[in-house]
Amino acid sequence: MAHTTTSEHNHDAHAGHGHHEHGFSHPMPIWMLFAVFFALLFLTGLTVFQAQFDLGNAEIWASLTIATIKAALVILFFMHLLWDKPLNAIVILGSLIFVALFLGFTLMDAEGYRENLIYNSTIEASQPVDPNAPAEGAPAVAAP
Amino acid sequence: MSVVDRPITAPVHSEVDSYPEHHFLNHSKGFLSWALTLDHKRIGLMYLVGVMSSFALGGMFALMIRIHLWNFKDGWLSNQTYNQVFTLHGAIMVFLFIIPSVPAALGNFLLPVMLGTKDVAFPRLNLSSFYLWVTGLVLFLTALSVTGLDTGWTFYTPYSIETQQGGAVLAATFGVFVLGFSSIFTGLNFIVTINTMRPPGMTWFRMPLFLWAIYATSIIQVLATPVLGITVLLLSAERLLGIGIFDPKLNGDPVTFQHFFWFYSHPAVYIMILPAMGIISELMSVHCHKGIFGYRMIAYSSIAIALFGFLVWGHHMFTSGMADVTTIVFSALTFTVSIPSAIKVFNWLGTMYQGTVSLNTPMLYALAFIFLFTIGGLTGLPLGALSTDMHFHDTYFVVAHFHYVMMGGTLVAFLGGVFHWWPKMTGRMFNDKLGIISAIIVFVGFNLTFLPQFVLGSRGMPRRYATYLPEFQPLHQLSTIGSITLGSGLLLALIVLLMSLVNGKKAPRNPWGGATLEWMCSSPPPHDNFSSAPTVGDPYDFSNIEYDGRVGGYVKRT
Amino acid sequence: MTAIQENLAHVVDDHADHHHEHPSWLAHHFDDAEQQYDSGKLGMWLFLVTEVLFFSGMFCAYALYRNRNPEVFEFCSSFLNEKLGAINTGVLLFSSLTMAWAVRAAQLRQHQLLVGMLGATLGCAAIFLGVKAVEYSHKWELGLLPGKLYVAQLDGAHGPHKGYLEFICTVPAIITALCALYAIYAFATKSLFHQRVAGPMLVAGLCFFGGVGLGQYLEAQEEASKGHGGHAAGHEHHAMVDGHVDHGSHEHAAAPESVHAAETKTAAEIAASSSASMGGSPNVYVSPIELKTPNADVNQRSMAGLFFSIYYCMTGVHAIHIIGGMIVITWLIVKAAREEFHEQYFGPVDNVGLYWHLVDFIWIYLFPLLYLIT
Amino acid sequence: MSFFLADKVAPYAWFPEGASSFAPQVDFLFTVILWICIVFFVPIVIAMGYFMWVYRERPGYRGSPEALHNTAIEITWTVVPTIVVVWVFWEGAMGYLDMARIPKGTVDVNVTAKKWQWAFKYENGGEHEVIPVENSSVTELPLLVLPVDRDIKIIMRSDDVLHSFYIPAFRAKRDVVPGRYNYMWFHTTKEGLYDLFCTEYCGDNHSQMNAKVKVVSQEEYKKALEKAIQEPEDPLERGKLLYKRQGCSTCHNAGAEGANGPGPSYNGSWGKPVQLESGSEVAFDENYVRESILNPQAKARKGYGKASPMNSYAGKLKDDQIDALITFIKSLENANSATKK
Repeated sequence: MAHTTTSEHNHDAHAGHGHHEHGFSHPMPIWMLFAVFFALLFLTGLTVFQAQFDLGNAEIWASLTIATIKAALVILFFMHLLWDKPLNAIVILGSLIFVALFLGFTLMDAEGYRENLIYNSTIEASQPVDPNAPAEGAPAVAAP
Repeated sequence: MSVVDRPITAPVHSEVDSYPEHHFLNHSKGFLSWALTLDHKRIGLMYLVGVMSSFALGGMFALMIRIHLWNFKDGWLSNQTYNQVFTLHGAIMVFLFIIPSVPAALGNFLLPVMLGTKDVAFPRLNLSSFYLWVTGLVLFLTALSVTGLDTGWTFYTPYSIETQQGGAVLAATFGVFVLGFSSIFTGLNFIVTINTMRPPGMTWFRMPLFLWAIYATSIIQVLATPVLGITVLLLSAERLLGIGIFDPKLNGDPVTFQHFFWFYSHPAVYIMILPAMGIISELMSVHCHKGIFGYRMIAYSSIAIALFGFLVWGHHMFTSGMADVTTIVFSALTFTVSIPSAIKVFNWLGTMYQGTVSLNTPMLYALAFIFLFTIGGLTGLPLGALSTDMHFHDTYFVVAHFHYVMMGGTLVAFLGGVFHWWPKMTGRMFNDKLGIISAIIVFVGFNLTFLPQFVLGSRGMPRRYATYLPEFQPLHQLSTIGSITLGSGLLLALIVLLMSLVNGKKAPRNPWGGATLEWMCSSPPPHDNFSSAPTVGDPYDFSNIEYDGRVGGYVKRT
Repeated sequence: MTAIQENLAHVVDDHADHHHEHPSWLAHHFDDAEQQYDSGKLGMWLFLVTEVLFFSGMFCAYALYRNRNPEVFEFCSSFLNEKLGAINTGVLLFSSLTMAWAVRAAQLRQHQLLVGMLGATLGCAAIFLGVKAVEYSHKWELGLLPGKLYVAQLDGAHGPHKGYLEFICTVPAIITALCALYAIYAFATKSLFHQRVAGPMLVAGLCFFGGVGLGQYLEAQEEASKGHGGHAAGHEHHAMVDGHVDHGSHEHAAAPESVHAAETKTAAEIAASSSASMGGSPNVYVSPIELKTPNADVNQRSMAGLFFSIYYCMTGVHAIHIIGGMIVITWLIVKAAREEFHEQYFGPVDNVGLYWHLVDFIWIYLFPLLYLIT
Repeated sequence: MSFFLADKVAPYAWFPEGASSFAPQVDFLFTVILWICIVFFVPIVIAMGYFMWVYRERPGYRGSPEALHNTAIEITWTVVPTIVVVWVFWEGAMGYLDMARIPKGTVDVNVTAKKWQWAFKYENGGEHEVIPVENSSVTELPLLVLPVDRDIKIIMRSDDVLHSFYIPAFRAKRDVVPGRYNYMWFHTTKEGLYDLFCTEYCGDNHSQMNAKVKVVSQEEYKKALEKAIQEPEDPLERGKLLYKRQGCSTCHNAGAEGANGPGPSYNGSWGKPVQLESGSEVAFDENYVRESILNPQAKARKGYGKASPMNSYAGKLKDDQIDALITFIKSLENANSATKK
């Protein structure tokens, strides 16, 4: 965290970076861009292929795993996080912790009271809707 | 610490050595030079005027509530109007006043100066977040004037889906959405500024604690506010299209809305209180002329509060029928957040120990803060404990509790901060005696207003009631009297500040004896803050700072 | 996004008492190019954090309701054309490639290539939206609308609505026409700058309609192959178009359905049972029957409607992000056409790139979660 | 120490009288917490006042800047509060588990909340009665009768928005959430008449959505149950009773009673033509009333089409009950319609 940017910092200090002719820029080799792109295409194909089989509960985890691999490729290479400052990696990965907290607690709770739910299943069956009716308010019901 | 020769009253001085000829206020003239300014100080001042006006508006609604509740029935407002008034009081106070108050107004003005930079990292983003705030204000005023918003500031579904005040709900939710982005951009700006723009010598642990607090606040703003954004967006879609995600009639789950809402709105409580704590840390050390006690503990506890603050939102939902496991986990986590807050209070007391306490207006507000915030914090204990919360939930006990924290905490600290930095911001000294009187009236009025509400709540008086049982009437009347006292104290404080602009003495560079960087530049500061790069030292080293009668303020002995 | 704009603030303030020369692309309050670049980049990452949390709300709603009513999600997912989804995924991935390449071009001062790569990204975005327009309009025609607007097959008398696609295409058509006029102007004046800007914009406008054509072709193919083959999605459409479903006599409606359903997978069976249980004279209010299990009745507003609410929210907000991305990419093209970027100053390209990859990132999750439920 | 003090302080100084088995637990914990608060708060304030005074800025005094850090004391004031709050959490959670775990063999009561009316249904299908109240913003409230010394289970659902079921004397509260059942229980310990509040904001008349709870001996409870299923023979009386029991009075004004709520008044309506939302006119007669009860939106009266929606009573009322209501409304033929504001 203790990263300081200072004015005395000149570009020669970056000589060890490997691309000193570009200062702080880090151009990606073209072959790498294409390699990542084709890997992503392959994984897309894989996930479509995988979806043809009924894996039951495992299905969601399989597709999420593939999606996560794809996402990791995009983040690490296309977004060049691999060469970025560690702080930026901490920032984005840290946010995922908070997403996990949010989803985790909310879903944990929703599961907990699931058995108390009342499903309104037949409401439409008895109340035909006018498809042209504009979308506003609850169905108007008046007192006699 | 050499204040031997100093008079106890506010500094009296005829000549001011450092009053600058050119400063940010007269740097350029005309309406557009303010409206299109990229200068963080001007943006901060515009925010200050804005949030104070919103506070006045919200405060008027508060007085309307209290006057209505003088009688247990047949108050001067109809039930419907009463509901709209308390909704607007809450919504305006939370979204337009407290959340932007310290970070956007004082933070904007002070952060770059305290840090020793020319400006925040993204000045245009800064200006645009101010205009987002203005847009939010306009939307709220629309909600207020077109129809009346009557959902409570929490917009709980399905009431907010069903209420007849649909236009108001849409305007207000969109306003909240816009204000959310204003808040996010401010936070983002501050994080980047602190991370990348610290000048040489300004290490993390040389930062004033106010900046630590702002940094912690900004983390919450960036992480939590987007969830509010999507929540109100989904609520608008619910109203416009009937998407049903929160609507039980369409098998949506209204309790989910509460999870979404509080995932933001609980951390938002820390958006409100953390910067206030930062102000108090500054005020305590400057006005005790002594380094802050336990600097690192205070800094770490700010970050700890920011992070723990994300784990406890469920305590707003203890009675909603959450699953038992979730309830108990949230209760346990809720208590974790009390520890860092307690540490801060003890550290502030430690700062006073063996200090040299100047009892001036900002300091009195700071002391009032400690008193009120301690009550607010301690009364959180029976609300965090599950079995007692079953009794107190949604009663006046909760109302009193969060007013002690939000108003006794944030507002009082905000006022202390405004008084403290007023000379820096405007270049004028205010009348300290009148300021002290205002602090005392505010303190008395505040306690008179909200102490009776603890008793009301524990005796079972539910909140958001337009009429109530006759047996509660005496306590309600006491509270109403208190609120009028409180209101007049606040009015006096405003008058003191405004009077200083008219006939206040010109302020010295360092009227209180602070050691942080903002006191090193002139009052008011020049356009780009520092004419030469400031030397960064320990922000709480007062050993070289002495009072100089000739300049009417403190100077650094070299 | 705005963070980036800050980054290239050409702030020329009247108080120019700097110790060293500030180039025009370096904002006055930054010490050097790297500080400016780092600030902009950190700002962008923080903005992406807010985006992630913003979307997390919708993912949370998705997880919650999918967990609660998995069969609804299975049933409804069959209405989504996974071929279109897969093609759109490919298009977005390709646009990510061109965007990443654009960053490289900016760093290497390859100005012409940079304009080309940004143009390609813009074009891909337009194709994506074109395909999306076909998907949306097709669903609206079927009455597959969010929440309480959901009318698919609930009411047999309700015939198919047409013309949504034309409606959606109006605005892109106008924009494309304006781009064409601009292009004519650019080539008439022989201004290299204007040609560099107008070219990609016109191509992008045309790409949108390319996307629409592609979408329609694939959608028609899907119908042809499944329309009479008993697939749930195809069948729904079939029933709607022919208007066979009569709400007065639900058994009549249910019978042909179950014939089809028998040949297909679970989703269709659920659909059949749903129609079968839809009953009661429409004029008499029947008080809600409380069901402990939601399984009985899937094709109705409070069940399928919820899926489509989530579908439209997620893809809609994503599409808004695409449109926002297109606007900033256009702005980048203008700057690139002026040859403003170099190895000291490529922050805007880099940061828009980060944003664009995030949009891709979100879609990588949306595609399997919405289209590929079995 | 705290245990000792908890017994000594006036037990219910802060609280309404406790009448359920939860009350002692909650009151005990609160009293202890109160003392913890005092133990923390008073020294803080004393220290603050003391420092303010002895270290005040004055001529000839100079503070000492040394005390900036003290590891031992900082650890102490971190650890001690931690231990305290862990204990408070534990007590609170145990008490909560007691409230959450519903025992077997309870007396069940079905509670339905709607804007702005509580409806109680006893195990035998009987419904609550309504009692007049004085010195209040309402004239009458529904009465829930419960037996003393029994475990009571409350089964709650809401017809419209969130409500919350709160009896201060029982220290018991639970939100009533539409779309799901929520449950709560308590053990009654003391006979008496107690207040019941709605504590989740639910709209205009939220503050009047109250009820009374009467805890009676078991014999009296049996009698009350029997009475609850009885309806008077006389159709007019029966209609009048149903008017209150079914919640019509929340929205419709009748005679001098009922709310000037969102629904049109019954006074003086009978026999007169009714302007409909659709623009046509129908007579206000038996057929119209019956249809409006069973299918309220079919012939919405002009000006009330978008007002608070009324739910259908189909399946909730028997035929002869509807007849009784018709008789009642008919009896208001000549009532003064000016009572409606």
